[in-house]
Amino acid sequence: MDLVNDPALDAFRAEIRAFLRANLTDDIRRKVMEGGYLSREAHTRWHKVLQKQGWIAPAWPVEHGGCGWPLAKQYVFEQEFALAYAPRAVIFGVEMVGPLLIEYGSAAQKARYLPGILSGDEWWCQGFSEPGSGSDLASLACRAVRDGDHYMINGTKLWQTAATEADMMFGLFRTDSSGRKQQGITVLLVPMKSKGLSLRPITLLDGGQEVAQCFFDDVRVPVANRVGEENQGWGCAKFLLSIERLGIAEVARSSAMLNRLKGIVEQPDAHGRRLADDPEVANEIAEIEIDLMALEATEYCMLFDPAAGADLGAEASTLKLMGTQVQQRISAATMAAAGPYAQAMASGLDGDNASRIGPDFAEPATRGYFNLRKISIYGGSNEIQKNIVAKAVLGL
Amino acid sequence: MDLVNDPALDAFRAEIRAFLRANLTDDIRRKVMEGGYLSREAHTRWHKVLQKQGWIAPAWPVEHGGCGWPLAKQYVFEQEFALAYAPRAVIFGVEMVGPLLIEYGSAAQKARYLPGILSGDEWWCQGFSEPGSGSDLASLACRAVRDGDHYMINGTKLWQTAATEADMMFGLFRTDSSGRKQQGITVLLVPMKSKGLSLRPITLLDGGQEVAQCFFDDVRVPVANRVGEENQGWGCAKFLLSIERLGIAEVARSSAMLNRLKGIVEQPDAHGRRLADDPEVANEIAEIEIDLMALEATEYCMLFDPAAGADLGAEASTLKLMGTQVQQRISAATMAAAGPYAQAMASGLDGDNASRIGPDFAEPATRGYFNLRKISIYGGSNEIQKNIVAKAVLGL
Amino acid sequence: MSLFRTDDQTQFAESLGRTLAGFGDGAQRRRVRATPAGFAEEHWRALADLGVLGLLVDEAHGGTGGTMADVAVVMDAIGRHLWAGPYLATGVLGALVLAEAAPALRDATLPDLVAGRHRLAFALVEPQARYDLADVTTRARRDGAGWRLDGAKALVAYGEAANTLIVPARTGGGHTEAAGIGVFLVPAKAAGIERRGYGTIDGLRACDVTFEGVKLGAEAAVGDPGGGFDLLDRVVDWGTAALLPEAVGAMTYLYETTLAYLKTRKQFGATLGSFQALQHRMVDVFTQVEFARSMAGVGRLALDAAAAERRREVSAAKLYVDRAARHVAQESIQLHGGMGMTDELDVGHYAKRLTMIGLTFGDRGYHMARYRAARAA
Amino acid sequence: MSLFRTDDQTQFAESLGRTLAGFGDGAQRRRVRATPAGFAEEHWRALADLGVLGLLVDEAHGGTGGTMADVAVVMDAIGRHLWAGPYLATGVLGALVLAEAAPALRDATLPDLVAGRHRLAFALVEPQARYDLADVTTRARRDGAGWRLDGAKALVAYGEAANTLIVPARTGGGHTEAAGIGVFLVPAKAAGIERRGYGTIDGLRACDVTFEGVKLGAEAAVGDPGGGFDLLDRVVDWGTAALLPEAVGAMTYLYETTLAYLKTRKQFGATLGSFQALQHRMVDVFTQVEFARSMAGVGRLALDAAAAERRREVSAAKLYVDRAARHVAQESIQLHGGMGMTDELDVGHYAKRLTMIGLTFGDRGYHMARYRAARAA
Repeated sequence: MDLVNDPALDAFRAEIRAFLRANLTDDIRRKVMEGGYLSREAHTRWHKVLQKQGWIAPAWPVEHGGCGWPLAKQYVFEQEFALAYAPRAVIFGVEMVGPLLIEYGSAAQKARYLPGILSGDEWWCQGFSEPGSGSDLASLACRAVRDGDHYMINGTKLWQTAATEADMMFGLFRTDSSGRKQQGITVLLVPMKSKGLSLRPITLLDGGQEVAQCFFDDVRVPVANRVGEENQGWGCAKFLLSIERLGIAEVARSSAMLNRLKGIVEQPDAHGRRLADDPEVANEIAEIEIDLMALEATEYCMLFDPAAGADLGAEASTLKLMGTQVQQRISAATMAAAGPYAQAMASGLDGDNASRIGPDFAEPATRGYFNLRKISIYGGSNEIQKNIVAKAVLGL
Repeated sequence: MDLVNDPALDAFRAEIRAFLRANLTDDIRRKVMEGGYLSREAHTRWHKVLQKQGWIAPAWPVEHGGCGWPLAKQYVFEQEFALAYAPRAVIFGVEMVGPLLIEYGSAAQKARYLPGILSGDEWWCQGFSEPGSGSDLASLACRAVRDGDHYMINGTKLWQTAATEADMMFGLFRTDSSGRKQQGITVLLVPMKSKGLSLRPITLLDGGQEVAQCFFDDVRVPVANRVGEENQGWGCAKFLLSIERLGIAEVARSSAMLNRLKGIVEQPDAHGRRLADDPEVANEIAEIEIDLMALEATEYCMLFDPAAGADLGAEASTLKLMGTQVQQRISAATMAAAGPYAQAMASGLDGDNASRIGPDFAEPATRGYFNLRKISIYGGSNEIQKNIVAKAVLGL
Repeated sequence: MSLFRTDDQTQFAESLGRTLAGFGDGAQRRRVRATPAGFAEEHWRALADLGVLGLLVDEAHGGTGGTMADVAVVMDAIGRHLWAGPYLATGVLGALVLAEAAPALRDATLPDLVAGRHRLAFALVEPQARYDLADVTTRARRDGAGWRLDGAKALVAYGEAANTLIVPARTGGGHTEAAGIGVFLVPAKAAGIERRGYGTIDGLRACDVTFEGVKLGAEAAVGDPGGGFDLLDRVVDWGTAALLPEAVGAMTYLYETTLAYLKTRKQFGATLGSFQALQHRMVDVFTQVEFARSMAGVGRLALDAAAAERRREVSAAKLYVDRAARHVAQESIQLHGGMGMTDELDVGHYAKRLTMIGLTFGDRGYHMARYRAARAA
Repeated sequence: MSLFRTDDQTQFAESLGRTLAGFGDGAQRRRVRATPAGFAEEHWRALADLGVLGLLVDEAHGGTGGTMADVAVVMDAIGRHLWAGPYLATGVLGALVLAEAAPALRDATLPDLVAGRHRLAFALVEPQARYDLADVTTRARRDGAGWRLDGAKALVAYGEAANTLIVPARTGGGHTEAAGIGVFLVPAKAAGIERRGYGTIDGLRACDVTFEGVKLGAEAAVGDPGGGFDLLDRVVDWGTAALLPEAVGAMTYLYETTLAYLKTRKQFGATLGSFQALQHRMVDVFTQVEFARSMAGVGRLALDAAAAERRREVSAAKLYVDRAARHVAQESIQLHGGMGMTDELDVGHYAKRLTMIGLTFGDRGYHMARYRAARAA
């Protein structure tokens, strides 16, 4: 299936492939393939390679240091990276803070923050969810009170990915409680080293600590760190959520994970038997493959239909719904391929092969299965996505 | 799997089997097996055979002409009848009107109506649903106004099974609209020949006309035909609905249909190939079989757990949910077994073999598939059953 | 070809929609389908006038030299309006086969086909064969310069209304071998042919056909009379790819109709559409329809690919669309409640058609095996 | 045996529940499981004092001569409280195998087992074997009157804490043949045995074991040393049937905990439990748990049946319970939202255990094949 039927892009695709072949190191490639946690060191190393190539921010306009590529080129770029198990650029800076500041930021904010994102020297985390505000994001209560030329923040944020590594947070804070809950929300950029800001790393099911809770105790942030107007932050949030939906189908990543699974089941065992010859295993993989074809085609239609508008509508929520299903299904099939060895968990989270029990893929497969339960919960749970479609698309 | 592990019942089981072998004629057996419509003539013929044997009303007390059997005996009886493709007694009289009158009827009503049910000479239909009151039964609006020693009925009832064949209807009518909708409902017994009562048979998806709409235009019914007190009919309705849930899992009927399917897929074709050797077909049948085992065991537990009360609680709704799934799944697999021939529809609804295209089972299988869509809608849709469980069992 | 409609195709779809809507409401269209022919001659002519029959015919033979993307517009409209008639076997399969037929036959027939004066039917199914294209026992034997045909075919859609039958027949080889199969164009009124017609559950008209010593000229064989399996396989893939937009059209109707019902039908003092459990199920229906729509496009694009890729992707698309169709059909009935069970509502009729598309040109088991085989190839 | 608990069993379950609850809250129990032994000696003794170890041991050897229905009460309680320890291999499989062992060994060991002084582990899995019971490459060779054992086993639960290992080994036949397999009772500290321990994702303790020239007495072989496959098959069925109530217990915990969460957690100004879509999904969870409970009973009852029926019904029960367990585990995490993903909540730990039960003693593919084979037998 070759949907991007544009000879002009073939050369570009070849260029990316050559670049990845030459530059992507095995340690990073393998970590991504196994769904493991990439260290900040490895992330930064990769970032510098991309930066040298000028490929940090495919979607940003050229005048802000991005590639300024049209959508089709971004699509191919993302596809090739995923298929090669290349890491994304550090996600929140390039994909969220950059577009946010380019759209809503002051000239000073752009000048101050965009270079650090492009260089990879400044890491960002998101500050949206709170203990009482998960699905119902607009009910957030973490309070920022204006005090002269500062805001004083008190409260807590929950589920901040990479918070322990981040230098800055872009967060939504409650600046007014008198009106509708969507009103009275403000975007602030908070240095993670701020006095009064403390973190509690949260261990997840797979044993990793990719998220944390952030506590704000009289944290002072200059008014200059406000993005947009006071109490107008909900618009920014919606803008960011709509960005977050782009690529949320994770088609190419899923293709790569499925390729890996096919490699695993095609390995003959000691008796020459292959799991791939089990009709149920073969059918399951075929079904996933077909679901993925449908996902890819639908994503393609939504992105490139000339009859549709420039922005992805709420229909894109269906991409997340189906995308998470596919990813979780691949992870379940990969774990199942490990058979009894799925249970063994000898190595630490960053352990190397030497300490693994059973086939190499088994342990990451099991961790991956449990880790990926998150994707139907985070970023707007699948239930919330259905509510969105029901309301915005179906008019219910 | 032999759950009824009681030697005392073995003799009883043998007796039923012998009786069915001796008395169940092939035409009736085949009709039931294929899910076809039994004519009133055939129904009555079978009823008389059962009546002679004294087996019309297994659950009724002996003093009212029933068998007065304990639950375990009724269970075995129902099981053997289903496995042999024997028809049920005409359903509404024996299973609903009888218990209703025994519980709520006056002595005169019992004397007048029970004999006709036992003899099979008087057929009943149910008058519950209305065009505007399906899932929300208590909102029914068909009005009965007291006028001296009569009620005058105006309005309409919908989805009355066997209404065109019935002599009497037991219905719920609105006698008061001032209070809560559950109040102000009254049970009346309405002769179908009443002046002002007319019928519109409704053709269903499979081409049959098993249901009808009933129009009431100044239909006069004597007050003596009221069961229980005026405005107290909702209690009767709930009593009847709880009866209707017993046996609603249709375990034995499903077992019989599954046996039939297994027979079909094990038939070799012209080249000696058997569908049963297709791993997907074999897996599908195995899965249905296993689901059915679970259904049977769960029904058995709910019926016979000595720690539970005498009445089936709202948990029984789960039997309907899973039971309808199993039946619909068997019907889908049977239709699929017909392959391209599932499409052919040469004969009429009561057509005989001679006019069928393709294998004998194909046409009834397709009709059955579409007809059985009803079982997750009628008698309280599966959505309503889930609401019931959520509220009554889960406390949500 | 692309996944997207051109502006011309969008306009074409609109005029088609108007024409099909003009054939009457659901009940009126059902009455037409229940006639012995199964369709109305004047409707056929109206469609021919719109140019639907010449889409796959080159301009030299009076057609417009279009693509399957144009056919998809027609099939989608047919699905939406639940129209039934001999379009698929005439305008799609017939055009395809005739283009490869003996030149004299081709040149004589195609212009009539385009004009609506010549209909074809596809006599594919044999009683014992299920979906196996290589299971052909109908025999074509050399008979002088021509052929002699003996055998039986079943479930030939609109076979009674056809002027020509497309008939795969065995000229050699064992009876489930791919080698030794030829594709023949058989005049429907030739001596020795008997047709026995009947209706189908989804409102089509079909017939069983027997051939007894039917004499055919040499030109009846399309291409290599012993190596026609690839042609047959390709024709069926085109037919399959054409059924998918029909399914998507029918699903779109069901989605829209069911959504409208949820918005108006009240129970418990509120519209059904206000109940969250039903909202989420309706979102699933919407999602299935949209994904099936893309996947029908994938199946269509695959027709231009090499055989293994074509087989793999057409089968993938059929599997996906069939599953979605089954789901949407079942949910549409269920969400309509009792009304969904009635013959008078259109819902059930669309559901039946969708269910039967799932059993036409291969069911799940068939296409899953074919998909896996093509992937391994 | 019946599907229903006796009053005695209900009381037994209550005192078990109190004892297990006394082992601490989720975090405390996890700390115990993370120790090198994977369980606490004093908890083991507390359970032994309750009589759980002697349920399947006859009275002559100090047991109570109970049935698998009694064991099911224990396993259900273990599942509910997510307790982990060497109970299954000791109190169930060990008791079963020892009852058929050489009389002297049996008589010497069983009383210690009942008293909690002797633990067993089941060294079933071989690295290459997946779930195939006949795929045994560990070799037992005649060595004088006794045996010499060489080979390797993997994923031996609580093998480090065991006094005796139950070891299937090949005495003859090709290496996936059922014939030529013996079941051996091997002193865990015998010379030539090495054990390498590790934790499991579901909080158990396991080890890999290698045997190098391990010398065993004649009494080590249980029954016919070349015809032990049936014993092995039966032992695994007992083990499987015992896992099912553990799964049901864990599912019951998840159901209750998730339901309580839905009743308290608020979003959009209402409890989650007031949203109909979540209500309906919770009804599905409830249904799955109740049906799995019945099906676990079916698996248990089948242990007394003839081999083909036992195999068929134990595999059916495993298939059913595993599917339900997977569903309940996934839904419990999903309905808890972000909290369900955390290590600090018990939910995820129950989910992991349920998921791993699904991969113990055979997964879906294995049991589906076994079910179909047993049905055909």
